[in-house]
Formats: sequence, C-alpha cells, structure tokens
Amino acid sequence: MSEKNLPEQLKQDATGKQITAAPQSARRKLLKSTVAIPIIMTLHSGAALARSSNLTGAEINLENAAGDDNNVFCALSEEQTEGGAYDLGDSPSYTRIPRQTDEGINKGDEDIIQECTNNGGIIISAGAFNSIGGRTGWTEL
Amino acid sequence: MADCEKNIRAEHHQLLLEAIAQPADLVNYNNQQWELLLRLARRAQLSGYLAARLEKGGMLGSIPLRAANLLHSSLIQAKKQQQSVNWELNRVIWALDGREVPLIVLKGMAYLLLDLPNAAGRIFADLDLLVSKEDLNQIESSLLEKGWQHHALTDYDERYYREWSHEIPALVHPERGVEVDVHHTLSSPLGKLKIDPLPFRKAAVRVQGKDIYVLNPEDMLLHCAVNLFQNNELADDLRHLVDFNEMLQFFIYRQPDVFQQKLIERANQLELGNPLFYSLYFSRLLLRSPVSTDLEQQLDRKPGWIARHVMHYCVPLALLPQHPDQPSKRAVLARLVLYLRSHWLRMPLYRLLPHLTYKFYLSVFPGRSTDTGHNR
Amino acid sequence: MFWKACNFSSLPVENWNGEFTVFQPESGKTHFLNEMGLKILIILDQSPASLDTLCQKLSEYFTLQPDVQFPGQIARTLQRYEALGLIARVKESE
Amino acid sequence: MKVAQLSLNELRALLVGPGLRVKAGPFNLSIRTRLPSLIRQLHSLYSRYSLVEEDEIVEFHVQVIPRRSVRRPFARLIQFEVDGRFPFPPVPLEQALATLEWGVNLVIAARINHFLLFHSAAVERNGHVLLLPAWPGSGKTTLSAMLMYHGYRLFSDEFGLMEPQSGEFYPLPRLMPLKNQSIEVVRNRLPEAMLGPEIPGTLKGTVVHICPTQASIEQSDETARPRWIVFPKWSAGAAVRLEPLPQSEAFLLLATNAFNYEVLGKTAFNAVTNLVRGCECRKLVYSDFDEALAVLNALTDG
Repeated sequence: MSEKNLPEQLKQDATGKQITAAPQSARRKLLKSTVAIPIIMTLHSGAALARSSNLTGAEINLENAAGDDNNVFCALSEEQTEGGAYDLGDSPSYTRIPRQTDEGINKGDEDIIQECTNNGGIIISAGAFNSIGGRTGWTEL
Repeated sequence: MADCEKNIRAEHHQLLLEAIAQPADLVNYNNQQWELLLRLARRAQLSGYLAARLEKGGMLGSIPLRAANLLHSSLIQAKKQQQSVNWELNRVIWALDGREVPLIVLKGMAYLLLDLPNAAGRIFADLDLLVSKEDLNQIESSLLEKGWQHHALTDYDERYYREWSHEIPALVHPERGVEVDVHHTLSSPLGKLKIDPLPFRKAAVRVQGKDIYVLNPEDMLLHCAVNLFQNNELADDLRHLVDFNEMLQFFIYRQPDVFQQKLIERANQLELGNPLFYSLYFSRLLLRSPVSTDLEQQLDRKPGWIARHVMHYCVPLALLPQHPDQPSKRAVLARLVLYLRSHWLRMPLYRLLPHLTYKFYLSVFPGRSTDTGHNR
Repeated sequence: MFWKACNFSSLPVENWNGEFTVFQPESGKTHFLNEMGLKILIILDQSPASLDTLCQKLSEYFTLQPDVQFPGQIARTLQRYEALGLIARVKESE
Repeated sequence: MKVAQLSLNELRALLVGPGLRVKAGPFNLSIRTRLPSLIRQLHSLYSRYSLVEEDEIVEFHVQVIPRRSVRRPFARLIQFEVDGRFPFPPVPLEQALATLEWGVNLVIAARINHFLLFHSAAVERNGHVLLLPAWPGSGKTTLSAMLMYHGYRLFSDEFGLMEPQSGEFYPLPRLMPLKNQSIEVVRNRLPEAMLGPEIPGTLKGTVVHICPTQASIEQSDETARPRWIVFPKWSAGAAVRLEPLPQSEAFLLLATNAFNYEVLGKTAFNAVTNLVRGCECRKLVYSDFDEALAVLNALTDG
C-alpha cells in the first residue's frame, strides 16, 4: 500500500503526527484496517473536566483569571456554543497579556480584556485553566 | 527582636509551624486539628511536603483516613508534576542534541536532581534553566525546531520579553504543556538589586552522571533567599522559607565544619547579605532553625534597625497563610506593606511614585483605567 | 546511523487482540500502537538497526510487497518515536 | 441525622455560621452561604442527605457569597469560593445552586487522586456496577436519573469513583443537573422525583436539579465491583441497539475521559486495563428510554 492511496486522515497518522485519542470512528477504522504502516497514538487526558463542567465563560473579573504574577492568560477560543460557553477544543492555545504596560503601570481590567478579545481570545478562570492544563501545574485549587 | 513568639501567636499559624517542625507528632492530632491543618497546608502549598514526610516516616497509616487520603492525593499530584518536569528536562537535553550548551538547572528541578530533603512532595510546574546570554538564541532555536512553541505572542509580548526584560518568552511543547523558562540572569533586570550571574555560573557544579549543572550549595541557598526576600511580596510563601531551611540543614549536615562559613563568605563576596540575613532570621523565628545568631552577625551587609522591626512584624503575617474562615486585618495590612516594599525594591523611585499614584487613583475611580492606562 | 529502543523491555505492554497499549514510565504517557508499531520497538530492542535493516525485517515479518514509499514512512515514524523518547539514535550497531 | 430533621431556621444558622456539614458519598462537605434563596433551596433539595457526625474531618469547605461587579453595578451576582479561591467568575444570583453543585464537582475533580476518577455515570443492579461513561451526546444524566427510578441504585451521574488497587467503585450520589429538553422528559416520566427550581441562562442552558432517591443516598456507603461498561448514545428516532465494543476502544475512551488518568500514571494504566478486562463492554444507541431499559435489564439480569 502506498501513501498516495491512503485517506487523508491516515496519511497524517502515518507521518507520525500525534493524534489525540478521541471517540472517532475514523481513527478506529484506521487502527483496525491498517497493518501495512505503523500507527502510534499517545493518549491525552485531562480535557474531560473542561468539557464536563461549564467552567469557561467570557465574562470574568481578573482577580480569579488564570495567569501568573506578570501576565493574564488569554485562551484562543475555537467557537462559541449556543449556551454562550466557549469550546476551547482539546488543547487550546494561549497568549499572554501582561498585567502592566511597558512603563510598569498596572493596566485596567477593561484594557486587558479588550486586548485579549482583540486577539480573538477569552480570559478564562484559573479553575478552567487548571483543568484544561491537564492538571500538571499552573494554578492550584 | 526578643519577643519573637508574639507575632506568631495566632493558633492556626502555630498549628502549621508545629506540623512542619515536628511531623512525628502529627499522629497525635485530633480530627479538628487535622481539618484546619489540611486547609492551611493546601493554602501554603505544603500538603505534598507534609505528605512526603509522613510517608517517609511510615506514618500515613497512623493518621485519620480522611486526612491520609487528602495528603496521599496531594503527594500523587506532586509526584506527577515532578515526573513531568523531569521528563521535560530529558526532552530539552535531547533537543539540544549534543550541542555544547552548559545548562544550569534552577529551583525545583535542581532540588529534585540532588534529591534534597525539601524535594519530596514539592509542588512545582516549570523548568527553570540558567544559561549564558550568548547561548540563549541557540537554545531557543533548537527548541523551536523540535516542536516547542512560545505561548502565542502578541507584538506587545514579544517586545516586553526581548527588549524590556532581555529574556526569551517561556517555551512550551504543546503535547506536554510544561513551561520551560530559559534565563540568563538570576533576578529581574528591572530590580534595583543587580545580580551578576557570572560568578554563579562559574561556580556551578555538574550533576553526578549527567551532562547538566546546578548551582553550588551556597549559591543555591543565596538564590532561594534572593527570590524570597528580594523579588517578591512574600504572600503565602512559607514554602520557600521551608526550602531554604531544609537545604541549609542538609548542607550543614553534609559539611559540618565549613558550610556556614562558606555561606557567609559567599554572601559577602556577592553582596547578598540582606536576603541571607532575613532568610536565616525567619528560619530561626518560624521554623526553629538551630543555626546560631552569631552567623548573620558576620555579614557585611545587614538590614537597618527600623527595617528589621518592620519585617519582624510583617513577614510572618504575610508568609503564613490566613485562617481560612477568619481573615485578619492585620495580615492584610502587613501584606500591603510588603507589597509596597517589593515594588520599592524592583522599581526606581521615579517609576514607583507614578505607579503608586496611579494605583491609588484606580482604587478611588475604578474602571477609569482606560483614560490613563495605556499611553503613558 | 542506527536506532535503538530505550528500555523497551521494562515498559508494561498490554495486548488487545493485536492492538497494544504501552505505558512509558519516564514520561508517564500511555501509547496506543498497532502491531507494526509495536514490532518496530521489539526489533530495535533486540539490537540497534539502521533504517534499511529495519524496513527489511518489517517487510519479511509482515510479508509486504515492495513499496518505494515504505522507507520514508518508517523514517517518519522513527522520528516520531524519537521525539516521544521511545527510541534513540546510536552511532554504532552495538 | 438528616438535613430534613433541621428546621429552616436551624439550617440557616448552620449555613450562615459554622457551615452545614453534610456527607457526600465518601467525602464530607461544609457549605456556607447567607443567600436566603439558596438556603431555602438547600432546605428541600439537601433534605435527604445526612449530617456529618460530630468530630469527623470535612474535606471540602465551600461558600457561595454575594459579589459586586464594577462593570455591572446593579446586577445581583454571586460567586463560588473554596478555601479562599474563586474558580468561576461571578454569575447571577439565580444560578447560585447550579454554581455550588458544579463547584463541588470541580473541587473533587481537582483535588482527589486516591481514587481514579472516571467521567462517567454509574449505577448498580444485582450487586454490580454498570458504568455509563460520558461522551458527547450521551445524555448520561437523564439516563441515570431514569434508571434510578427503575430498579437501579444511583452511584453518580458524573463520577465513576474507583479505588485503583481493589477495583471497588464508590457511590457519590449528588444532585444531578438535567438540561434543556431532558427537563420536560423527566417531569413527565418521573412525577414523583424531587426537582429543584428552573435555572435559566447558565452556560449549559436551562438547568433543573434532580435529587437522588432516598435509597440511593442511604446506601452510599455500600461499594460494589464493576461488571458492565456501556457507552450510551442518544440519537433521535434510532431503534435501540446494544452492540459489543472492542476492549481496546473501551480502554481508550475510559482513559481519555478520566479526570486524573495521567496524574495516576502507571496505577491508572493497570487499573483501567484490569477494569476493561473484567467487564462486558457495549455500545448503546437509543432514542426511547423504555427500549433502552429493556436491553440494559437483559444485560444486567445475569
């Protein structure tokens, strides 16, 4: 079997990109039917919490926002669902909004939220970040 | 300075400090004491540490089951974090692929590499590395090539890191999520206290059997002291004082006749008397460190009389966690003082005054930040 | 250049009817492999091998038709395994 | 002693004072709040729960407190607090109960590692646990609420709590949030169920909580071993199908949907392996509850 004949999904897997194991039949079929190429998937858990509880919402005060001493984390959301919850996907990416301006002056909450929104993201609560972050670090609850 | 006990008399503080000083006594605690202790330890991020000490002493089975379950849970979490950061270091070394870049591992991961007594159960999430300024770009490009990414950066971020703080933004491999912080300095370059990283790098020692380095014992303690008393507001930071004290006892035990002297000489040489003074002082005050008071008298630099008294009053209130159900106004005030102090230490006066004026303005007119926030 | 498996024999492996879960203690990760995915690790655990040798052994074992694309696929898989820390490069065959 | 034995005034005194200390499966919980509406809701919805015995350790201390928002000065907002931390943003007062329940779940999920925590509903029949793991669209809350009134003992609609060494499962019967359309379904099918107020506008839409049956709560100390793993999927108009599921797939789905699989490392790898090897694994597609009940009864009869 040559790579050309493989369905798109399969090619990607065969080239060794990590796939996040998910309940998708395409991936199942892939594993079942393919003997002629090696397959490896690495399990990624930890997103369960983020999916299960409505932890993320766009409105938030920055007191409890995820971040560190110097930055607020701004999650780049994939889409907004009907109820207003944001779907961050399984492994959302983040940008950092510094809490202070170049001159070392603390920015207002509005500025930080605006800056995040301009980047197409949302500020998420420390709790949500904690769970999405796979629970290996960040904010302790 | 004699009335040491007075400022730490709050019962809940005593409870936590006793548990740290005498873990063997924990088997005698009643349920009520346990319930409060568990909440305090979590707040101080010391539950993994307590759990590790109980486990080592074979005592997890001799305490109430609910307490044991929570401590066990914290310990599992801490072990996982340590494994993650350890593996991240493994992958960083792999990514550098034999290039001659000496890596000095700092903080939590360094404690773990040396198997120091404070490492067990210690909670930490980042990998901190110290390299020479010249090697910074090499490391950054090697890691980027192997799949690490900067947190998605705005132009602002980019400028902040590269021009302002002269560091590279933290790197994260998206599949693992551990933050790799590559430093070429040991303190914020904004701070008034300038620390030359060169003597630290020169004195770094190789980790046995590995191609990586850690700071030598004296420098490791000084670095811990600087982070505690020079770079930060001290709030809920007891665990770093515990780090300091545990390491101090350990190194003294390993080099009984010489270590204390070496530490003082090094602090004098690097002009880091102040943070070492405070670390020794509060280790004795809060953690019953047996180190003699004569020791810090040999420091060339020591804080003045007024500073000592203010710190003596404020530091315990900030370092120790608040009572979870009865927050104290005194502690809030003490934390405010230390917050101002940390800004004082980090910023020159011409920047500090406008900053504080602005903060005050904000507290009076919240929400008007947009007017003044950005273009100053 | 040769490849060798990293401590493969010490990794717990579970067989699910020809699909395999492997736990990697150092990274704490669980990997899910098909039979060829696992066979690569087994071969590289027995002795270090070059890409050519590995492809040849795999073709024999799975009785594959000759395919020019095959070595490229295996090479990419090896890179992936290397990034995961399951295998490493070695200069010599022993 | 049950919460039901407290008068509203006695309950209020606890909630505004030292905290209401209640049992929640293997955990103890302390709740504090001054919100009159939440106090009334807890008085009825928590009536079946037992108070923690004198001198027992409570693991989780939570509060629901009123908040002011600079951005919305006239809105009546509340916020969930646990040990001085605020994991969620403030929400309108009406959502206090929903926030409290989600908050407690979050704290359990974030702190507990001596159990392996599956994201799964769990019920017991004939002395064995039937796991109903969550995957998108599973409708596990509705399904477990219905099963609870048809001969199954509820363990949880959210957590499969497994002791990793023994493989034993622990009940954690908490209030279950029914969402949107399923609210009407349950109202019609289970008129005897104890339901909370309708809470509109949460991030998951409209929510109504259903209280576990008295029997489920009273037997929450009785653990059981798992025997069946069924992945449910509700699909409009579908004829009922209960199909075998390969064990490898069950492993993948369970592991990736567990809250702390990675944290537990090799312990979790072994535990999930043993769990899957020891269970019958099925996939259930259904649209009609009675049909689903019939096939699940047939499966769990043996």
